[in-house]
Amino acid sequence: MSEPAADTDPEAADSPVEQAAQRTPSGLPLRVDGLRKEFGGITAVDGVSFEVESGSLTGLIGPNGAGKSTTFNCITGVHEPTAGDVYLNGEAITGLAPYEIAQRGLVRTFQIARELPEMTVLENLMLAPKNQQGESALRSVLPGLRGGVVDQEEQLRERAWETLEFFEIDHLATEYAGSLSGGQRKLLEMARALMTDPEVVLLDEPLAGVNPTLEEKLLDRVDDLRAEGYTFLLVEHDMDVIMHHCEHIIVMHQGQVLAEGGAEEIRTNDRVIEAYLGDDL
Amino acid sequence: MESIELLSPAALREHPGLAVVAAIGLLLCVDLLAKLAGLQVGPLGGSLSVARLGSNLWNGLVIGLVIGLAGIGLSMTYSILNFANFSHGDLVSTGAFTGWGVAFVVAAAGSQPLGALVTVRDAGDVTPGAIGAHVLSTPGAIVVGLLAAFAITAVVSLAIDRAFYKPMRDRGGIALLITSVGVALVVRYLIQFAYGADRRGITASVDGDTLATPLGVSVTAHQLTIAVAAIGLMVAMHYTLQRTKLGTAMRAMADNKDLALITGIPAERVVAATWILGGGLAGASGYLYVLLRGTIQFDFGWSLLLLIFAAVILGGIGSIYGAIAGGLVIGLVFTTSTVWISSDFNAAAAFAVMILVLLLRPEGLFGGVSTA
Amino acid sequence: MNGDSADVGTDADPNESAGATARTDHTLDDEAMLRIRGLDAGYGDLQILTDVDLDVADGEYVTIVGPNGAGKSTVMKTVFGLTTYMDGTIEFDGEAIEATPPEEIIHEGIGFVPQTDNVFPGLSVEENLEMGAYILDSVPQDRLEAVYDRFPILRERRDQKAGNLSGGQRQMVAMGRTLMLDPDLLLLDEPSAGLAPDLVDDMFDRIDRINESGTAILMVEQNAKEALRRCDRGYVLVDGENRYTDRGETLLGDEQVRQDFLGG
Amino acid sequence: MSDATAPDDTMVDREPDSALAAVLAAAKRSDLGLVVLTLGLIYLGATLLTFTDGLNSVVGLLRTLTFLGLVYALSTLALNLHWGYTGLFNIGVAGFMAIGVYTMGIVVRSPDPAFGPPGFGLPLPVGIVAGMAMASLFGLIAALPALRLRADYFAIVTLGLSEIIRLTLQSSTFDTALRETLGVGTGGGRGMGMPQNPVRGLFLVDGRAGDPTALGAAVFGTLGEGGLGISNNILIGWGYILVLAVFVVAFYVLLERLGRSPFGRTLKAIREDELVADSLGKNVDLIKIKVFMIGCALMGLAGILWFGSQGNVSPSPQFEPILTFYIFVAVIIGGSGSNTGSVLGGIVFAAVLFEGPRRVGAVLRDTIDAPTPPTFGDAVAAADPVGLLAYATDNIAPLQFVLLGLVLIFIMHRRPDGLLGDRIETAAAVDLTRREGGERDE
Repeated sequence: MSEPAADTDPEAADSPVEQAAQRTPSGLPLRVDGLRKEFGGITAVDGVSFEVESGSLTGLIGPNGAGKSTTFNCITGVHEPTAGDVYLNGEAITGLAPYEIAQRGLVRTFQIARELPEMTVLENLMLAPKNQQGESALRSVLPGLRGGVVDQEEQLRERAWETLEFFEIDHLATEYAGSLSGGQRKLLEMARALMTDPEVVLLDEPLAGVNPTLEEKLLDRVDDLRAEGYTFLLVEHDMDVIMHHCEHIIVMHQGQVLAEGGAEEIRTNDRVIEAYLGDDL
Repeated sequence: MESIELLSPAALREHPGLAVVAAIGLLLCVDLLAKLAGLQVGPLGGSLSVARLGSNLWNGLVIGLVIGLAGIGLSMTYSILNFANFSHGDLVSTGAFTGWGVAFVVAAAGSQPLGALVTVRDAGDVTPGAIGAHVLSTPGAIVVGLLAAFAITAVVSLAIDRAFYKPMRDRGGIALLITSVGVALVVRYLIQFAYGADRRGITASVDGDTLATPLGVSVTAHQLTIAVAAIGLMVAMHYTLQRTKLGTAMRAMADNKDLALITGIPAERVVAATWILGGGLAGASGYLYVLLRGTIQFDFGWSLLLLIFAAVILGGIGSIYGAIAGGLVIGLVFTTSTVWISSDFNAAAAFAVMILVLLLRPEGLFGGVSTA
Repeated sequence: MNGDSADVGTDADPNESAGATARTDHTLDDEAMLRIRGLDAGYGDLQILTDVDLDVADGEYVTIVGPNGAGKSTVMKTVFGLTTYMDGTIEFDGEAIEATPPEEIIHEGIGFVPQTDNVFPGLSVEENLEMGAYILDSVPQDRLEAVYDRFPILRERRDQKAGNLSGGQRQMVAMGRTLMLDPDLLLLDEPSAGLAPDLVDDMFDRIDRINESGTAILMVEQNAKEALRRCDRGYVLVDGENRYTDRGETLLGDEQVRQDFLGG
Repeated sequence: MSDATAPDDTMVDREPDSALAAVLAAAKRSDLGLVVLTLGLIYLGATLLTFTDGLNSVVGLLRTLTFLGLVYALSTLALNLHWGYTGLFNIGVAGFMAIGVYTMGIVVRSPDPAFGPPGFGLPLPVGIVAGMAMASLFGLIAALPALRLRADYFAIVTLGLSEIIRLTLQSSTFDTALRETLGVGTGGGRGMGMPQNPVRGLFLVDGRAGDPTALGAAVFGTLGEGGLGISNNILIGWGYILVLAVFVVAFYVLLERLGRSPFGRTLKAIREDELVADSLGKNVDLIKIKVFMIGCALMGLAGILWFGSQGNVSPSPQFEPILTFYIFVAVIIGGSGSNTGSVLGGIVFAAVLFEGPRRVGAVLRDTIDAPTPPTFGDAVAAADPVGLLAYATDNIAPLQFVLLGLVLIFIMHRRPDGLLGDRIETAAAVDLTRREGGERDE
């Protein structure tokens, strides 16, 4: 977010794309290989493999119970997969703790926004960045070392303000996060996720409960950020959004990948239609 | 069934901590057998008479029954109202004082000043022996006292619920827990205000108190009374929960509150029943505890609370059968731990067992299905 | 109504499918037993339903279909007072019930089978059924027998804990429990969810028979094809709004429905 | 100004109605002002209660109230780090305080068993550091396995641990075992004498009464028995209060700095939602262990400063769980999460709820001219309200705890944020309402 784009026109974001292309490693940002997760004999995810291209917005869809959430949780470290691997920029992150995965550059948002209600919006954002000097208890207390902490805090505050402006919620900066509306919380969550400087952002139904105006704004932001080189994996039930915004769609059904491809491919895929309308395949 | 699975090889592989505990338990059992046989193998063994072990076990059983009885109520409030009730120990005291007040009145009304009797206090030079509170000399008074302990504590519990907990039904377990600490203070110190702070003797000693001595273990009339009363109350409780409509509704609500709601089960009535039964049993157990110990003090229930918690956690919070089983285990740990360690540590040993269970198997030893 | 669904299909005016995007004559406005008008509801400050209208007539079999997250279950939970009601009216037999607390809805003659956690796992099958009749003074033995006749497997398992039953049997316990009061209207939230494929048909057959015995059904289903094939009338809910209603068979053949499910 | 009643109600910032209101308003704006104002009100009340007994009584009561207020403030601050900031429901505070003070005693006491339980005979500062380290170590032992437990289970584990600590310290078997292995003892149920308070040494040579140092002579001569007539011991007590006040300020500064830093921000995040903190790359378990150990070390120090200055410590009744609950009540009164609230909560709890009622009761009792009935039964049986009142005022201690319980219930019902209300402090090392980068040009 070095260049917070006040201008939402995607055309204007050409140069950040180039910048992003340079800093993105050649490997795929996210690759899932043969992922399998069982819960006491029930197989929720059954050998799922897919890849997420750099700078893409990839959609992960499927009817209820298809195994999307379990896949999501296996990638982010909430569940340890029974088998299979997850690679972030070519490095295996399978079975790591959520915080370790987040520190390596994969950050998530939650389906029901999990703001930190008794912290202000700015505090929420300033929590996120990695490797803050002041996260050491000693540094934040000792007189000689605290100076560095304060300097870094000033930089973080500036970045947090810029991020809030980018999401157009800077007028809420000093409000308690708990007092925000549902849609504002969604924006806050995405802003907070970006403050960690992620490579890959996993969005879990970012548009649930968001009104159309805000929905538009959120999607614009995602487009801007993709142009800057961020990679997104999106679980969403709003088909319009999936079909219009994702260049690549992965359809899951009964724990497996049913189909993969572009919007038109998916829309006309009989197997997908059947899965959604509920006939046995 | 669950406890057998608990010790299966697979379960032990998955929980190394549990395996260590099982190994230590096994070692202690081997040691106990060696001690009984009078063998000494290295650090193991020694000597222990069957009579001493028997008396440890019998005493543990009796204390365990009392703790288990108290634990039923704690477990019920935990599963139906969703909070750890820190005032439960003081309900135990409430039952003890009010019940014994009634027992004293029945035993000695007319011959002693009423005020002294109601406040469970020997007046002047009259000793508890003169009041004659003993199941062999005044059986009627002892039984009436037990019933009064149950009834009065049930009413007090219900009143406390209406005054303090009902306005907080929609709040979280921690807020209720903290409130219950406040309630505990109110109840305990009202007891002190009314009954005084001193520890005093209650029961009389009579000849022929020891009824039998199987294997050299002396069984007293009061121990037997406690065992009969506690088991009787537990059976009655079991019957209420399993065979009555309200009891079934209580179990339903402990299982799934939302479903109970849409099934039309009136939540407030079930809550009231929970307090009446849980509070009543707590009061009865306090009364029986005094019968066992022979003395009373305003804060004895509070000091029992952690043992009661230990029993409930051991059995799996929410299960009344677990609470009873947990009470027995805690009682046995309490008394038989003295085979190995100083009696200074018997309460500490019980707490340590509780902490171990929380760390290794927080759902409790006996399943942990949250069914009352 | 399963038996005559084919007739409905052939009887239907072929022109009607074209009118599926508008609200059709099949809406039974004033005579409806359950009338929902302009309903807004959600959870906390999160609004899920916007201006939902819905009717169920006496003895009718109605399903709500729609893509994930459309708010289908929310409609049912709102009828039972389990969500945050925001605006609109819910009437049952002409009586406004939107302010009625959840534990009293059952007195109106409505039963509700939630999608998950719909049995008391620690209670026996029989106790589960008896709880269904809690609001009566005593358990009506004839109703109990009727439920057992409807689901014979439950009679066999009457003393087993419901928590030890299979998914399909639990679903039967849950339905049986609501049938203990012989409700006028039964709300079913995804009764086929989590069932093995061979049990799904069996479950739908049972629901058909419950409807044939006179109980109106309002059902939310993920399995849209099967649900629409069997019901009298279907509603398509998208994004918390009901897009249209029509005969189930009609909707089933509608291209627009397909698009709604997969995005246009 | 004060009587210029503004008819215009639309004025947002109306003038205070009275001078008192103005002072209150000013005090509310400043944390230090609020503390000073509270202390002032408490002093005023205490003075009114005892001024007829003479200066010595007044100063003595103020000393007691201030001492208790400050030691409670110390303990409350430490617990606030656990409960208020991080949401760790630690109800084993008494145990950690006992570990601190007992370790200090054992390290510092003379090795000669002739003077009671022997110790290592090391200097006092070593003992204090060892006490904090040991409390912290016990915190680690408790935290390592227990941090993943639900809050209520965690609470029960810490309470159980604190009882195990108390019962162990009380055990004569443990005492004997220590003497046989390390050559030191705990004194079992009788407890142990505490090393001499160095503050006493400032006033008296070797702490011996009647042998004042130069400073002692000067103070005693002017204020003490040679001057205004205040007892020398009370004056020494005030000397120690100055030390305590320094520690309260030090705790406050330390915890404010911890709280107003990225570290404190992580603590708050853990309190609000652990999964979010985890998902943002924070090592939640490690941070919880750290903060638990820091808090326990501070509890150990608070235990040393409090009970270590009291001559003798014994496991019961000093370190029974009720002590933990007193401290909890103080945190809740002040409003968990606020350090200023903790200081105020500690002071208000100690002076108003803990010490106040019994003083008021004693004064009231003196005004009643009737014998106290020996028991509640007698008091009720006599059906004489004066007798009942006499009984009540003579038995004010239990009533004060009843009041305490009612206050706690009241706060949980009506003011769950504490009596001071919402005083959540911002966790950042810089002022978040300001922005250095200036306005952005759009």
